Amino acid sequence: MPEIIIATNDDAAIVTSRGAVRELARSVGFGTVDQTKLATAVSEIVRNVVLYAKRGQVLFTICESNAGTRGIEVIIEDEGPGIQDLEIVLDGGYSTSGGFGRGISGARALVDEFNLESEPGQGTRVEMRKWL
Amino acid sequence: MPEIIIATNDDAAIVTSRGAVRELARSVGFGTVDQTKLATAVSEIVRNVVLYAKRGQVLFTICESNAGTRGIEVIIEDEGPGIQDLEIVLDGGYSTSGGFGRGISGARALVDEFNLESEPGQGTRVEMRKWL
Amino acid sequence: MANIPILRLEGYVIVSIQDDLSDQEAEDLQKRLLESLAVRTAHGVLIDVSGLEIVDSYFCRILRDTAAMAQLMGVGTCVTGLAPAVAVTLTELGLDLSMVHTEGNLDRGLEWLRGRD
Amino acid sequence: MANIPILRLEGYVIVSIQDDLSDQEAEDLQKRLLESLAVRTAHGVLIDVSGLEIVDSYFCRILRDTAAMAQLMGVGTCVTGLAPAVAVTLTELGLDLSMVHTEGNLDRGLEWLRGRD
Ligand SMILES: Nc1ncnc2c1ncn2[C@@H]1O[C@H](COP(=O)(O)OP(=O)(O)O)[C@@H](O)[C@H]1O
Ligand SMILES: Nc1ncnc2c1ncn2[C@@H]1O[C@H](COP(=O)(O)OP(=O)(O)O)[C@@H](O)[C@H]1O
Repeated sequence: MPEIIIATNDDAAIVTSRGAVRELARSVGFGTVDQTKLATAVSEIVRNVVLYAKRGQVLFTICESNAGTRGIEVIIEDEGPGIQDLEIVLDGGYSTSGGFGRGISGARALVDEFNLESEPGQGTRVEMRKWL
Repeated sequence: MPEIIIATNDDAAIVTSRGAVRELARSVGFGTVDQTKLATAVSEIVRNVVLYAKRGQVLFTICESNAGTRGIEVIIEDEGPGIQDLEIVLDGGYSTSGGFGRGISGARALVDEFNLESEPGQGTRVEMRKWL
Repeated sequence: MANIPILRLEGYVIVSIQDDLSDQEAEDLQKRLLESLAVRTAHGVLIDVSGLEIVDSYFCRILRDTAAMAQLMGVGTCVTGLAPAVAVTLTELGLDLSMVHTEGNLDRGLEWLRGRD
Repeated sequence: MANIPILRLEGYVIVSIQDDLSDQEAEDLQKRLLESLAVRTAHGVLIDVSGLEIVDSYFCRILRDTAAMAQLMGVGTCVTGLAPAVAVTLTELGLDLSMVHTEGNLDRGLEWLRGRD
């Protein structure tokens, strides 16, 4: 069961989401640098939802690895237009909005596990995990 | 017919009221000093409503004197406990809340016409006018 | 939205108020300002009110109290940029800010604080 | 509530960001900052971000663009107080702030700006 669920429909949801996950990371025991990394990754992916899919949601869960390490799982999903060129987007530097094209590739670099599923016309789902 | 009616039930209403009357005064042609004086007088009297009567309302009207001068009329009224010692309060320096006791006497000095009616147990009504 | 930022420059604490504050917001600011003095010693406090169009008896009291409390903590306060219309109004209101040092703008305020050290 | 104050000190424009801003708020601040440069000439811009815990690609771009636009208006920009965690994160994000001059705190930033005049 997720600790926190946030509807991501606007600008303000980006601020709320990154603030919430930062707090959660702090409470789980993450240091400042990892708190910042996770919160920044969330900021990038939630902004994509607001920008490209208009609405979606983000779920934060405290999780435990098989080895017993604690961590935070983030699931961000929308039912927007989906991503056409997944490979290119994952490589980074590609943007359809005049952005840096660093959102997805950057978020991927900031967490320990990153999973992106997207079906054109169906939506996008990003799963990220960071371990203590 | 008043230009503006504001319910004065909290802190925020003090800010809204003084901002609104300032704008109205500017639009009517009052200079900066008179805008500030009128807005400050309103701030004092509206704070009294919030502080001592909890709720009330303020009405701003653009008016014209018999001589044809334009001005602003402010009516601030509540159905709170009323004021016991009207004379003393009008003289200034008297406060039941540890304030400066300058709210009413000060507001009176800042406008051209000032009228205070108060009935213990019934409420308080302040009428102020400032002419161009 | 955002709290009013409390800046540190040359060991001075600087606050610039550029929007009309509610009583609660003014009180919160006062609290944060005094807390910031407790956390790290400062050589002085500078409160710039050049953006303020209205200072009523409540806010005037906040300014006076803040200066008085800072003084108890050994720190001088300078209020800068009081608008002429505000100064006139305070006088007619019968309010006295003379116990708080005032200067025309931030630069002058900082100069005054530097001169006291 | 309040807009973020834009201070003037020694002819420099100083902004201190101490709370997480939404994209819209960041854009508004950028706009007001650049407008303030147009209204009255300034010798430099100082943006203090020591209170910021997160700088993502959007805000990083705002910082870069602001510095670039100020430069076009003939005014240099210094960003101060970037938290270590933020600096590490920006690097891993693949974002480059090297075109903006950075200093550790407001005092150092002001010194740097003074040195350029
Ligand atoms: N949730 C999403 N729904 C649809 N398209 C998306 C979504 N997220 C990203 N994209 C597409 O992938 C591209 C790259 O995204 P990203 O790496 O975050 O860079 P940027 O947001 O700077 O463009 C975007 O320009 C957009 O076309
Ligand atoms: N609307 C009101 N209803 C009831 N009592 C009031 C009202 N306004 C003022 N008073 C009384 O009059 C006193 C003086 O008011 P004022 O001159 O504004 O000074 P202060 O608010 O600083 O006490 C108050 O302390 C309060 O007892």
